[in-house]
Amino acid sequence: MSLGVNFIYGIMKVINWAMGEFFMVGAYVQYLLIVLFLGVRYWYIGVFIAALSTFFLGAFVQKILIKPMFIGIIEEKTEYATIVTIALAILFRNLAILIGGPYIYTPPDYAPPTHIGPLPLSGNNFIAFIGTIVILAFFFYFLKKTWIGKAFQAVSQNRTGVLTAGIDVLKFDTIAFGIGTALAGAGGALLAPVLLVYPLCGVIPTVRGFEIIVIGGLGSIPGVFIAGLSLGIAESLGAAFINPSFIDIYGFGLLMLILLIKPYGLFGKPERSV
Amino acid sequence: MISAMLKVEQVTSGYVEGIDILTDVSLEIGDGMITGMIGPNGAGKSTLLKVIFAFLNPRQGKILFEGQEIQNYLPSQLKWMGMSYVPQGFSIFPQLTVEDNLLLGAWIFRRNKKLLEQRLKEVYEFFPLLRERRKEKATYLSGGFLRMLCIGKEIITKPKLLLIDEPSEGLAPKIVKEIYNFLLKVKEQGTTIFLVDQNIMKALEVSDYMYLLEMGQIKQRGPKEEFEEHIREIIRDSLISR
Amino acid sequence: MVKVKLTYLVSTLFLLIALVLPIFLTDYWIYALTITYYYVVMAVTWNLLGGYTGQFSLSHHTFAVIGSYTSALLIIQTGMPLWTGMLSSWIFNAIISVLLGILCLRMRGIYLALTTWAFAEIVKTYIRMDFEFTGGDRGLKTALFFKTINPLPYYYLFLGFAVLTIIVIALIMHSRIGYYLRAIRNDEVAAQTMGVNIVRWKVFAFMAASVFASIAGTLYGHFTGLISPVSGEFYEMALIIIFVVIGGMRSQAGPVVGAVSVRFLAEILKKWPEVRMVILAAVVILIMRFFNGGIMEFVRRVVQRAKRGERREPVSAYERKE
Amino acid sequence: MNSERHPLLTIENLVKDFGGLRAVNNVSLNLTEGEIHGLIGPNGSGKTTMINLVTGIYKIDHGAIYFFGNRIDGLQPNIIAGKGIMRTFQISRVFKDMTVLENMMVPALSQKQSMAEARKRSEELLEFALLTRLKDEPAKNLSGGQNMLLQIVRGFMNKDLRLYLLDEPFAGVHQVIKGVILRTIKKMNEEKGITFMVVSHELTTIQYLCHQISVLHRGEMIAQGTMEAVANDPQVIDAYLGG
Repeated sequence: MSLGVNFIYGIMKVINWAMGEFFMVGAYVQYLLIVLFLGVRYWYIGVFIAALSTFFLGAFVQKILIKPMFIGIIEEKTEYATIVTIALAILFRNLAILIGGPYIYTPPDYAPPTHIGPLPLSGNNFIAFIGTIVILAFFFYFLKKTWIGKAFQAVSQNRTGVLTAGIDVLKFDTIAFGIGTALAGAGGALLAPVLLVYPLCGVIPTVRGFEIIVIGGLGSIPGVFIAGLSLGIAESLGAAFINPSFIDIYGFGLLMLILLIKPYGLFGKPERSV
Repeated sequence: MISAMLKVEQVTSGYVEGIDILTDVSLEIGDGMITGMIGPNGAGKSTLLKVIFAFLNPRQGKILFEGQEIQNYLPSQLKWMGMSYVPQGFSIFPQLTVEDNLLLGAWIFRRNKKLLEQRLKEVYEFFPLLRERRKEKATYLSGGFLRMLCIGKEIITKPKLLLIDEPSEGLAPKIVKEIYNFLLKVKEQGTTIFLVDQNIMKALEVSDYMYLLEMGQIKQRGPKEEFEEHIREIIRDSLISR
Repeated sequence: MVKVKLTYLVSTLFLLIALVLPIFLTDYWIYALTITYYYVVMAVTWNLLGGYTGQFSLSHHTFAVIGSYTSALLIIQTGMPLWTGMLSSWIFNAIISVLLGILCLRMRGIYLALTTWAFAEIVKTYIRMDFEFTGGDRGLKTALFFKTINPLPYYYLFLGFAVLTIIVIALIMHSRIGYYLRAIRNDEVAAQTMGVNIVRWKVFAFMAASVFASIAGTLYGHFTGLISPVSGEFYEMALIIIFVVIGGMRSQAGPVVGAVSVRFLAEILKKWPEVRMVILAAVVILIMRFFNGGIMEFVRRVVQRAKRGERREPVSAYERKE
Repeated sequence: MNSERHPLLTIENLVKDFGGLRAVNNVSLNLTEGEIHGLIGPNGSGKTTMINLVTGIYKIDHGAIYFFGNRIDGLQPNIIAGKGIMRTFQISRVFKDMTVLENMMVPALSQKQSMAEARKRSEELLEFALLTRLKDEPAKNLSGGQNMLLQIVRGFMNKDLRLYLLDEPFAGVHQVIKGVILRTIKKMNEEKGITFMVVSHELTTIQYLCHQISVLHRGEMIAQGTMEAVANDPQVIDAYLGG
């Protein structure tokens, strides 16, 4: 989830506040697929289709709303991007309520509860964990090895260099946005049985995602992992020593602390202003 | 007159509306030659290259590449038509390896594996030093190496016309000499070069035809010999131009 | 100048209507209008921060929540009289807003939004979790301001406060401070080289907006009689942004017009809350993308065209001059 | 006034590094009151960096800057502006959404001048710079040249203006506007004794306008003196040859 937001920011320097809603769309698509067509055994196909559908949704949104930012029509970029993506989030949320109703849908479990050694583990969490690893592995293979992956890295490192190489940057922005949303969609599909499917199911992951991104530093892919770890530690430490019920607050506290010291996050790169 | 590969006719352009960095500039780049352009900084040399390679659309005037009007084309289209551009500074990707940088330079024929292998081999012959360090990340290379990589990345597509902006900027004299020898070798392979440079001495050595651009207008033009004798006077005149 | 007289005329007219209105309205609509005035204050003050000074803060609603909770808790825990409770909560809020303002000084754009968002989430989560003290999700009963539940006195209280806020903000914007804030939004570095002490004025904008928000929050708390963490939700912040964007971001009347019209629309569509939100969100997107000025820009163009005839099509804030 | 003893501006072996690259290397320079000083040099020679150092936007690594004998390096830009040192930017940074008149008012108001007085002086200066008809136009609707003129004239609103640093005031500006800019600088220098430091590539204009010239090359001061002396200095020619 935070990988998706960071990937988009790396390429286009835009924060997508509606990421949670793509997560939710992914969850809904997955739920419908399993209940209507696939059945629980082929859940992985569902995840793939959910990712695909959020890819096209993301690409479509990028084309009409975000692309004009890069053709110079829009001047105050950050303000525009923030307001538009927030409005988008509300739009999707309420559409979901309209279509799916405010109810909570529980997709059947992907796998029966198993346990590793003494640890009892619900099937879904296990699947979700494995699924995330697979997606991440695929994403990194794609980024490091394939042509398009390398081109994406290039775009985030030197936009002029990409232009001279004859790569159509604007097309890549659309694809990048699509991939970012697809990552969120896949996350939604994977965690559907864990977080259940309802209009606001995207909110919690968004909160988590943003915490990790800001701590890790905007635009840096390695930052995501270290931040995820440090967040986990901060929360467990806080829960153990201070008060377990304030678990969320430690995440935010850490976030504000880091922003105070390094206003660009641990690994973020400051943009030179003058 | 040798057929001109690139013609620029009465181009006026600038970044900010109302400020024209180039006013009514016309020039030709002869086939198979190195055409140099010198002039004090801020005269608009880099802006001209950006206009030719469609980073910037001109307010007026036309640009003809092999007789075809290209001023409203996209950089990616120009690349297909066989034009490459080495911009000022570094147009490479620091976190990628040398080889990846070169491969990305050949983005337009990435599907044609055979041609790709062959062109990569050619660039390595051209810049043997790059082959040794091809697996290293570009960020660890020195200035001279990076410049070679920038040029390598653009000539891998064997362009008909190569635009180069300030190749010697920020490099030690010894390496500067090597860079200009490479330019001569690129010319021998049949690529026409349009060289924009602050380094007047080096540009004179290497170019066949010269232009002097000052405050957005062509002040003088002519074959190299004409420029060579009284270059020092040209500079002093431009310093105290009466 | 003609323009100034026009705005005085129109605003006094609206004020008269607002004063007379309650006589014709049912209690329900009076209640609804009072809430609207609360949102007018929130929109106008956020416009000072997010619109004029370019400090895109996402914790504006949080200061209202802190305002309402601090004063309620002070009164319940220490039994102090209503006024001292409210007053001390405002002072407490001013201090917090100055601290947060200093914290956000060096940040720009996205990072400022993220930090303020984090601050909002911290406050909301704290209130929800620490239920022995704050009553958590059950909410907290608060002392009523006028000891009656009839909305009429509150109507005039909120109307008065809204008018006061609009006037104060307008005074600020017309004074030299207004020039500093707009200069900071346009180009901080240039403003600094022109002698503007950007540190002082950025923190000032933050504090001013937040104090007003906290006052509004306290009044709201003592009006509804029950406050809950729901008002700390991100949804509330989004609502304020919707009011300002639809009304017209960088204009004085924009947020007021935006808040009133959107609240009115919301009341009509009371029965289908989701449809209402979908329409509002869609309208915001359309306005941002194609026609950035909101209602006030539209009004300004119509007035300009009427006054000057077809002299020149004024360019809205975002479209580039072709 | 203690300005007689101390020169207006003294810069002593100034150094500024940007991550390994030494942009300004041990530069010293003195400006006497009432002088128009030209600062020239090929690209990337550190001219703009010098202005940013004097006006406090960049912090200096070492060396010192004195204004009338007291140190100003390390002060915030707005404090330096208050002392009477203003500057313009290569790409003119006007307040886009504010009208031309409002742009003019900002520096005056930040010096605690009353609104009425600031408005009156703004109108006078706009009159002088032939910008009055654009008074109520938002700055973003102005042409590049007009914006540069506005940016320059705005600096004169600072009542105790003593030193004005102009960064490429003529680059690509239309002839008519360039004439107005030159006239304004000459008038302000002669009538109000304001000292100028002008950074530019346009050597003809520099020669016409400036009494003294300094030449920077790769962050070092390589020549100082009148235009004729500097132009015949072999080192300067080599610098321009790209040595």
